[in-house]
Amino acid sequence: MKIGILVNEGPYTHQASDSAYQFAVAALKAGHKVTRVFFYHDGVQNGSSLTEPPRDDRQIVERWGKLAGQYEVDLVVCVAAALRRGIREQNLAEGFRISGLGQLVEAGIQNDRLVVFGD
Amino acid sequence: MKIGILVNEGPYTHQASDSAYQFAVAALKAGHKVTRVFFYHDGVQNGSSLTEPPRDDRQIVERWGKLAGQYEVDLVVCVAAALRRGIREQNLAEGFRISGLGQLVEAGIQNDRLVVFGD
Amino acid sequence: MSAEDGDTPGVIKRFLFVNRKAPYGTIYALEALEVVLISAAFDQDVSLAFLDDGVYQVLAGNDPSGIGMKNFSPTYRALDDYDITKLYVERESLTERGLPEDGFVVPVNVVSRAEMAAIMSQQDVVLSF
Amino acid sequence: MSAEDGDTPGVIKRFLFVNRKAPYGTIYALEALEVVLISAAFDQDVSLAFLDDGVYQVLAGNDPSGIGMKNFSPTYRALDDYDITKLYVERESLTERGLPEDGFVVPVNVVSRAEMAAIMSQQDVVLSF
Amino acid sequence: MLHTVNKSPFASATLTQCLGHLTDGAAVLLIEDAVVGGVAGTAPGALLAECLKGHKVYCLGPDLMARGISEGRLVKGIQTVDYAGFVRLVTEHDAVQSWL
Amino acid sequence: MLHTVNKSPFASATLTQCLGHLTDGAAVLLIEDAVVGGVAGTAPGALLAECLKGHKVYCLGPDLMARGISEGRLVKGIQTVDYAGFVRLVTEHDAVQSWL
Repeated sequence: MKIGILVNEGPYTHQASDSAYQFAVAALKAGHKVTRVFFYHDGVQNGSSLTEPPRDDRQIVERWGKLAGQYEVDLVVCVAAALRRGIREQNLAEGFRISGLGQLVEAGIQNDRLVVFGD
Repeated sequence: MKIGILVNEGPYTHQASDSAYQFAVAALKAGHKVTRVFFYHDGVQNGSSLTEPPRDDRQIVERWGKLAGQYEVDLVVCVAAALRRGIREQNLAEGFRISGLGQLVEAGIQNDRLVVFGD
Repeated sequence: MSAEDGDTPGVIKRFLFVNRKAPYGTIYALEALEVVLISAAFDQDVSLAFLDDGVYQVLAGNDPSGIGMKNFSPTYRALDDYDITKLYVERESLTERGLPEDGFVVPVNVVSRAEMAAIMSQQDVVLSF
Repeated sequence: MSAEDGDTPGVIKRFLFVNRKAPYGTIYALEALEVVLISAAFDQDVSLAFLDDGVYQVLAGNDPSGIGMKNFSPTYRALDDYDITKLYVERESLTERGLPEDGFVVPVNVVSRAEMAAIMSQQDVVLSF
Repeated sequence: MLHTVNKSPFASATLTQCLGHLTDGAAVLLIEDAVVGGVAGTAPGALLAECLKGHKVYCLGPDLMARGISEGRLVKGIQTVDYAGFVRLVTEHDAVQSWL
Repeated sequence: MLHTVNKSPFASATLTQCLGHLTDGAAVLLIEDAVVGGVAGTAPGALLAECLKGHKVYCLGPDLMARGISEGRLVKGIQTVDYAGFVRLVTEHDAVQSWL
């Protein structure tokens, strides 16, 4: 099956990003395609290249990027939400791209399921 | 009176930052001193120099900086919370400084009141 | 239904935008509305549900000038121009909050909780904010 | 009390850290603990309140390895080294959640809601997360 | 002690939890989304009417206006304040506890 | 429809609100902080026991473990799943509604 994911909260603050990641990994391992993860609201902070959590903690931004590279997952950060929250090309982490909300609607149309994680 | 303020949420997403700002302005107008605003949790995003909200919206980051300049309010962003969330010197807005959690405890000790705004 | 043919022009899915949070306390209401407006360009079957504290979003008379924010209520009026007309407000949510069944900023259909549940169950894509 | 002399060495205020949220679902519990540890350096009169879903923070047996997070329960044990020993857990919050009055990761005082309210009322500075 | 509550009592248990912890002289201030709980004829309104028998209850006017609620619809006895009034309440009470 | 709930029902009205909107064939999955509501002998546990008469209720095991709750304490009938089970539930139902 083709699955799209929407992440509405930033990393570390809320578990939404963790749940979405664990769900995505499990879906990929089960042989499904996770075509796109769309980051909206505070979720855009998942794409910040400047995060530096304690070394013994999970590296949320980095692991999204790795997952995307390994399985060709399209990581899209909403441009409008990102501008409000200080995410731009200059601090966008590897593996992410900035685009419009149309990419979220498209993810709803083109996937068999869209799963939302938020607060 | 000397008043300290703690802001636990980021700008735009939650009203906490707006409430804190309106409260601070009212306190200053009433002749009180707002000695320090401490930004913790997602509140550190109030100090991001890269935010660019729609032009007809309030400019939250900028107005904090202006208030600080006008009334000598110490705007402190928690370093540990900031590192987790991608705020560093390189994207820190004018008027803010990054420091440790001790500054929050100190704000509790040195002020007559500490008012917390969060989610 | 498989989405293998999802990008074929002509695929129409039922999209439901679920609004359950009060406006202004958080940005979810405003940013949800931004997605709804974009969705209009995709010729999908779009519905909006307002229940729980989401009913405050479509009340007439909101005035956030005192908290320094912009009133985004007028934007709901633009939905009609985009042929987004299925706006459902839950009666029980209004009653619990002591709100009448009129006085909305745009025309809405007031439906019972059971009807709202039925509407929800018929969707292909449910977006919650 | 005026704080004009706030930075005079020897000023001791009663600080209460109020914990009302479940751990792991949000970061508040962990980041609250980080402030508490720092506060130890300031020789203040520090208390911690655990009520509502905050009681889950001090339960023994939390294991977040399955969600990829680090267990921060052991950090509560460090509080004793810093002479932070006033940890209050509300009995009514435990009861509502079907939890016993033992099985905590550190020694705590289980108090009634009325006692918790009295403790809260005696503070100079209340930090909520 | 001044207790502030900022969450809608229709969505969150916070108001109820706060009201269970008031002691003599404590007052309650509703801000942000919590102001919707002040409306007469609702379940949280009834809780606040009960609370008013022993405590003062305030509501932040600008937040009421933002959500389209006129003062006349509030439970009788709830006093509306502006931000200057919020500051006054903070200075008049010996400490503030925010229920987040 | 698979309904997911992620907030503690002791803090939030979301679980109650979700349960009021289930139709035939709908299932409920508790994740994140919501898992604490699955414990037998509690108010939300009673709501879920009632729900189980007409619907399947699931609970995400890794989230239970994180909060120190053993499966044995759950309301009888609630099934524990891991993330692979979460994915399976998503594929088995025609759509997912997240109650945030």
